[in-house]
Amino acid sequence: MRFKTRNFDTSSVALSTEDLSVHLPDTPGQPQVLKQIDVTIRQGETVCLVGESGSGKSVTSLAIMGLLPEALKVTEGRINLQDRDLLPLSRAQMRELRAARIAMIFQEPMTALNPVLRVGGQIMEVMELHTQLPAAERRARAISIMEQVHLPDVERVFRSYPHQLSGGQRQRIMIAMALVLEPVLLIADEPTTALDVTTQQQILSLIEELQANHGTAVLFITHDMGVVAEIADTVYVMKHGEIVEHGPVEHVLRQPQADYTRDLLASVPSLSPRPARPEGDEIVLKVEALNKIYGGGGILKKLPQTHAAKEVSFTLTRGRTLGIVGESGSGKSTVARCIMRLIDPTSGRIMLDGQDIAGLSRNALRPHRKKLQVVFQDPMRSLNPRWTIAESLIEGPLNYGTPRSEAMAEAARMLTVVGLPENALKRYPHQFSGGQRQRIAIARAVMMRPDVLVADEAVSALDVSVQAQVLKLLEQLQDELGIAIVFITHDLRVAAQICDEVIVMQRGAVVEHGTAAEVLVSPAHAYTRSLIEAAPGRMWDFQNFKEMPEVTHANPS
Amino acid sequence: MSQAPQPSSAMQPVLRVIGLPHLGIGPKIAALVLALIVAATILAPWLAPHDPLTMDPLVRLKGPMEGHPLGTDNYGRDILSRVLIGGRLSLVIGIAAAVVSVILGLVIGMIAGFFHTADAIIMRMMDALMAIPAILLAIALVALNGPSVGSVIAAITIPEIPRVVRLVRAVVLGAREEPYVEAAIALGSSTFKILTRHLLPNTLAPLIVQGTYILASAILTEAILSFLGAGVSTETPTWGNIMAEGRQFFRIKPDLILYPGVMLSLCILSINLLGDAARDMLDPRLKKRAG
Amino acid sequence: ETTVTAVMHSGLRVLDPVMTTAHITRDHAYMIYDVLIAQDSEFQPQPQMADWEISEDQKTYVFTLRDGLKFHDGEPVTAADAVASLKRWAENDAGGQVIMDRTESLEATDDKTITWVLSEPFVPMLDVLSKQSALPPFIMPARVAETPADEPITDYTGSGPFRFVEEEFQPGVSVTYEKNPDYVPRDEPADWMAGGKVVNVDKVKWVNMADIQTAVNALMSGEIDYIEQMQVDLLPLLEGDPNVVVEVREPTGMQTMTRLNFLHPPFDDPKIRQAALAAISQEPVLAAMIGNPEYYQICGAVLGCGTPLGSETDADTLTGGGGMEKAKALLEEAGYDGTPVVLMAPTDLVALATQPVVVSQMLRDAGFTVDMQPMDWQTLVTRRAGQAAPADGGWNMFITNWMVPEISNPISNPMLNGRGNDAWFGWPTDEKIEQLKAEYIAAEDLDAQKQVSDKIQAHAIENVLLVPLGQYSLPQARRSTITDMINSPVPVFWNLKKTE
Amino acid sequence: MLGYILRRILAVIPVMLLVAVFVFLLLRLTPGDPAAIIAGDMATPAQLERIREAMGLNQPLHVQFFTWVGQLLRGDLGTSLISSTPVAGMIADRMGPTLAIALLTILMSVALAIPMGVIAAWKHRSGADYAVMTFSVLGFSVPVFVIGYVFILLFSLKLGWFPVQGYTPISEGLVAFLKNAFLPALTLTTIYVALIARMTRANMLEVLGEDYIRTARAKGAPEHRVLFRHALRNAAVPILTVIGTGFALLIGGVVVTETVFNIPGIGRLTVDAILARDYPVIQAMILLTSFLYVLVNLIIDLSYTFFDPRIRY
Ligand SMILES: Nc1ncnc2c1ncn2[C@@H]1O[C@H](COP(=O)(O)OP(=O)(O)OP(=O)(O)O)[C@@H](O)[C@H]1O
Ligand SMILES: Nc1ncnc2c1ncn2[C@@H]1O[C@H](COP(=O)(O)OP(=O)(O)OP(=O)(O)O)[C@@H](O)[C@H]1O
Ligand SMILES: [Mg+2]
Ligand SMILES: [Mg+2]
Repeated sequence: MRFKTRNFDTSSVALSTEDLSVHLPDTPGQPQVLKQIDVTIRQGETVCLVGESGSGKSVTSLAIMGLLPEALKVTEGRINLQDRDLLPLSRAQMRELRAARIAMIFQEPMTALNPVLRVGGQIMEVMELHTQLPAAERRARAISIMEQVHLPDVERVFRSYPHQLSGGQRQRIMIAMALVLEPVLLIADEPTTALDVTTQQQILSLIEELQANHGTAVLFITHDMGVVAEIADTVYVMKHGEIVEHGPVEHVLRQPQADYTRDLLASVPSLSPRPARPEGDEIVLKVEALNKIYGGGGILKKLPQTHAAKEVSFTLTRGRTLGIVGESGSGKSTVARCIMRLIDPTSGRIMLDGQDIAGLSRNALRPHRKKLQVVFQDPMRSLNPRWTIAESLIEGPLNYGTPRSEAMAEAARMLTVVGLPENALKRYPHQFSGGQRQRIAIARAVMMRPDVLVADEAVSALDVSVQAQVLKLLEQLQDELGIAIVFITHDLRVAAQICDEVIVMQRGAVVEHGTAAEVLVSPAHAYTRSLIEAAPGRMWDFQNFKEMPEVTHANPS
Repeated sequence: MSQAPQPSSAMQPVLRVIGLPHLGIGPKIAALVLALIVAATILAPWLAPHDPLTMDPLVRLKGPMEGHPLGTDNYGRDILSRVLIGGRLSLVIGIAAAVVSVILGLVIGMIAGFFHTADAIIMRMMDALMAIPAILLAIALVALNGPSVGSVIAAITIPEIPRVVRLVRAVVLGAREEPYVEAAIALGSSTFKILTRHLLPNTLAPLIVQGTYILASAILTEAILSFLGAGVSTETPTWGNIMAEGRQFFRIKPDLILYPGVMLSLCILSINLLGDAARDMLDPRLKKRAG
Repeated sequence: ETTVTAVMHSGLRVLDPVMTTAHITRDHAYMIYDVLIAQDSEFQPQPQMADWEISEDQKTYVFTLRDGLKFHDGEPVTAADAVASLKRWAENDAGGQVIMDRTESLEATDDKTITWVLSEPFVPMLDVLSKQSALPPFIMPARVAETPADEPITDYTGSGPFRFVEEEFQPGVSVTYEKNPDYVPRDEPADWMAGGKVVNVDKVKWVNMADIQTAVNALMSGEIDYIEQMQVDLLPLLEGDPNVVVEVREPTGMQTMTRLNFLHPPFDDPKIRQAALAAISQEPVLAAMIGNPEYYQICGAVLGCGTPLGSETDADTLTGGGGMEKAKALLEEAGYDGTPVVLMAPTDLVALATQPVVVSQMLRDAGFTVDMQPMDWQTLVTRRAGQAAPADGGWNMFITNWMVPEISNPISNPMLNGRGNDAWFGWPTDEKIEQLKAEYIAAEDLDAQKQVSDKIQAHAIENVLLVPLGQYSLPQARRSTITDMINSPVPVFWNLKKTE
Repeated sequence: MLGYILRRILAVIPVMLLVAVFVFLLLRLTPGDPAAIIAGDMATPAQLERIREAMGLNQPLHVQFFTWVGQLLRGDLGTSLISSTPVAGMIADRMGPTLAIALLTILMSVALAIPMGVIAAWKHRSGADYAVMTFSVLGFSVPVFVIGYVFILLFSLKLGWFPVQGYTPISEGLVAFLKNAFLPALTLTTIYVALIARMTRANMLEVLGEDYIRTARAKGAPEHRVLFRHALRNAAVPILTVIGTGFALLIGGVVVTETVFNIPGIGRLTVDAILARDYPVIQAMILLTSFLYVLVNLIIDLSYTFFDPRIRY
């Protein structure tokens, strides 16, 4: 494994924070969210900020942008952008800087894009605000940056609205928006979390390229240690609002000082697939020749149709996990939503415990719902913002007759299982970090003790330690209850750890199908091979702080 | 967590409003004003110095004088007594019209917004309903049932319903695509529960606005109806018909409109302030923003 | 070009003066049609289109058209036109029917001569033909007069001093008349409906304003020239304005009165009817309705005060502040059991909105149970035509207003019809009144008529054929640029001048 | 989408049929007798009967209904019972003023109310917010006629800027039209501003908490752009709904304003026709307004998809 070893001591400082502290002034006890954070990022440097979910990574980045939610206040410290303190700046002065000098990519692509504006327009808007470029030029640059972030079918996407794009596509729009003006500092808050590995790799090299050309400083927030290993010059590790350790990447990965860092690294899942569990004979879910075509519309001229799932078939037996991997926009979520019957499949059969639910009506479906649960990609929106966590958690059990008090007790237990404090029950979704919300969503699904759990990128937003806990939790539940899981992910490490079987999707079709070992170790399809090759940090054995002793999967030749 | 018995979560929003924990000074004054007005109208028979019907046409349109603190109207009836008593029926009609049209509109609107299949039929029926003038409806209803408060409320309410329906439907159309609604479907929540617990709160903000608007306009429409012979008897004082009767004397004795008008405006203003406060309280995100 | 813009008491909708008794249609007809003979300010018939001669036996009337009469389409007015018009009119007019009952022949003996032969003398003949309300006999071209009397005419050609501008007619909104340049006025000075109708303006435009305050504002700002009926309460607004003149045009004014239903309890009992009459005092009714006493008149005369026949016999309680004690006693005596009195109150007509409120209060004070039911005038009109019991959608009582000239003689006054089901709404069966009316017709001169009228008054009050509630006159208001207006009961636009 | 529009336009037919039957029945259920209004107070029962006969009001209901529908199918709206003029012409005459004033009102209301509502939401719970709220509440709790009278007193009689009453069609010049139409439109505007501003505020408050607002700020968008370009469009659907239903209400005619300003519009025509039981006019009026409502509602529904692409038909 080759780490970056560039030295930046001579480069000028792009951004530094000194003693940055953030409080919640209106909350009883005025809890401190950030405690004296000192971070320095030099021109051309990539700083990775890692740490458990809720440790304050996003708050740090928002503080730099001057976009903290009203509830949060910077109580002390300085934020220097090229030696200019940002905190005393007026709103208008800050506005000038944003996007032009410091740009940010947000964590949740679904909610971060304006749902009623075309994405092309949203990209062009940045140029409109900060440059005098003529419209045609703006458009050309938008198209070009969209191509650079490897969006397919750029002309169509340019004209699309966010809801017409897959999660990964949306995130690429966000990235395009942030990069288009070539800022001094780019803050990326988990920008590749929603992306498949190939795209991730492209984006990472894109950022690197930009960095090389323009000396952009990058503050990269992630929990993906593979990514850290690939891109970081310097790593900062955060916990409970504090920096517990920082140093050059190799140093941190080889000789972690803080216990916390060691734990964190030890939780990184291995790329070598675990042995598949025996295949039972009780088929809980069988999908046959599933097709989904999104289509048409348009006031005057018919928009092109998208064949998002093509003849997808698979079977799943009790207690096993099926992974679906594939690049962004390959139709993974579409398959998941069809199985859940949140959308109506265009054709095909979905046999749940022997019964075809593909054509059932809303009401006829209700009894089957309990057996079939889902965790969505987008944690913010899948929780009702007006409901307390408790209400969200007990909704399902109450629906199927569990007494309220029992459900509440179970909810409290479940929260500890997913690693949240019990007092979280009374709070509202907006008061949690992205990862915390996702754990709540998982807890909610598992509360139902389903036969089949569809997890659509359910752990993508989690930091590795929590991810490990959650994966363990799922496994444990699977053992105890025999839940079968359809696990959609683009993280091959996660797939390797959790899946018995894997199917690989590309442009709506299944291109490869086999046990995890077959698919990940000896991939048959070129596309699968390219996926594996793109997995970041695959040469590093994080748990043991050293290079991989041997390659456990076939070297693509 | 305390061991005290928890109120059921359905009650919590209600308790939060009643408990008035975060209310600023505005909503508190509003609550006080509203309480005073309601109390005054309830106690009107005891507070009013005169029978609101007793007249002396020879002492008409007089300014404040002994025995008539606010003067007399065009029949020589005591304005103060009429305004006090007038609040009763006005508030009953206003509140009933607002509540009935909001509730019916809400139910129909949610069904139309949520079920694609029902939408077209319901909305076309609403289009038709919207076209029937309240006056015609009122005259017909009065003819069928005789003049009664019920007929008036029905005549005012029926044309309002389609407007509420449209509003609710518009909100539901947007909200039903939210992933949390899909999550609720996956959790096996009945359609009823999804509508009432997930989608209903989204409609609250616009409904408070529309509801108070209906309340105010019902009180005014009642007067128009009674002057077209299709409302409650003009003998029974209401703020609406006091103002409508006072209309012809606007230039020479504006008090007839002023007093009931002020009462009505205060009522509506208070209800709006309280409605906003209640709504902010029901939306945790806003509570935060407001601090 | 001078245009007079006038706000009349209501919007013009019906254009056929034979079909309706609505005053606005009559006013319209006086603009565009002419009449054979017309009433002057002494209530005397005078020649207008025609002179007349009466035979010795008082049975043959010969009318001779004067020269120069022309319809708006240029055709001369002939006796045949007049005959056709009179015949159509007589089908709908009560007075006309009475004459027709006694007519042997009515025909055009030549182009200019109309000969009307009666089977017996009929003294009020010329009074009926010259009356100015409610259905005067207007002369139309024969082709128009051929329209059946119950179908509306669609051709508005007349021979009057103004022409109807059909393109500018918006029913209920506005109507425009232009001067008829071919009209040849008589030489006599104008006197009420009689005399020379000299037109001194080019155009007259009537606009309808439902809100009297709008009209007042428009008059003050000079956007209109004339308001036919002012609301008395609003007069103070105009008082200080030197450009506006307020005046009472018609001294006789209107009568407001209430009618009881003779068919159903409690008013099928004459004692209870009398109790109701005794309970009512006119002054509060008029005060609430009009306000300023200058514009109302307490008047107990069934045939109106200020008319040749009006008499106030036996109306002391009405005019003297009511007889509450008497009313209570009468109720007691009649054993009134609290049967509710259904009083229909039309709320959409300003002129009728206040009286029921005051009257019901007085009846309640006397011990009546009153169920005052508000409704629109149309509902009232429909309901009052039904003879059902009050509990089944019928009624006991309602209030309406009349122009005094319309009710000033016993034949034309609808209240004084005692022929049961054929009588006016309320349906009294009253042979005595019929007998008295026959006496009146037979009376040979005014004195004799007056004597009979006195008896009619006493009887009408005793049997409570109506309860007169008093008389009032709504003043008119005009810009001071409008001069020489004729103060006739019918607002007319000839003779007046508009200065700049 | 085109199919949807077509279906919606076709849906006019059953809606109108429904309205036609309903109104017809409703009218015949209400007491009233056009003959009586034509003949006046002195008419005798026999005379009324003859007029009713001549007008065909004595025919059985279904015969009357089918005669009317037959006429309609031939494109004939009938003749007013009262004034014997063709209904189509009457309505055409009266539609102009109502439409023109309705449009002007909505234009002025939207121009005023949207900024007011946006500012109130932006400065949530500030003085500006309360000011907008108070103004709005006064706007809809003060009777329209009071507002109208006050404007006339002030702008016409005191300042002499506008005539006190009347209507001039646009065809006689925009200035002349505006002179007459401005005050009535302003009067109605106070009501609609109130409603629209409040609705805008309520919905903007929801939207301003969303993540994409933060994104917009992160782009360095100035506040007005954040508010009007990013937030307002997301709040648009319910606002459009009140604007649309408000407009629908206005083209039904607003009797009080038409009365106070003496405007020969649809509102008075309808009320007059109802009070006179002029059946052909009422029937035609309601059919026409229901047709317009269906049209306006269609436009509102289509505009949803324009403002919120997630809504599809
Ligand atoms: N608006 C808010 N109100 C109150 N507390 C908040 C708010 N936003 C964040 N917090 C709290 O601040 C802490 C830090 O949150 P932050 O979003 O920075 O976490 P994070 O490190 O980005 O986590 P993740 O990896 O899950 O995104 C958390 O404990 C969270 O609950
Ligand atoms: N509502 C929709 N209307 C039209 N096209 C859609 C819609 N939803 C998704 N698509 C298209 O369908 C394709 C598959 O989308 P899907 O969300 O299933 O991808 P995915 O595999 O889940 O991607 P990711 O990993 O990025 O979430 C994409 O090309 C997307 O643009
Ligand atoms: Mg975060
Ligand atoms: Mg997806």
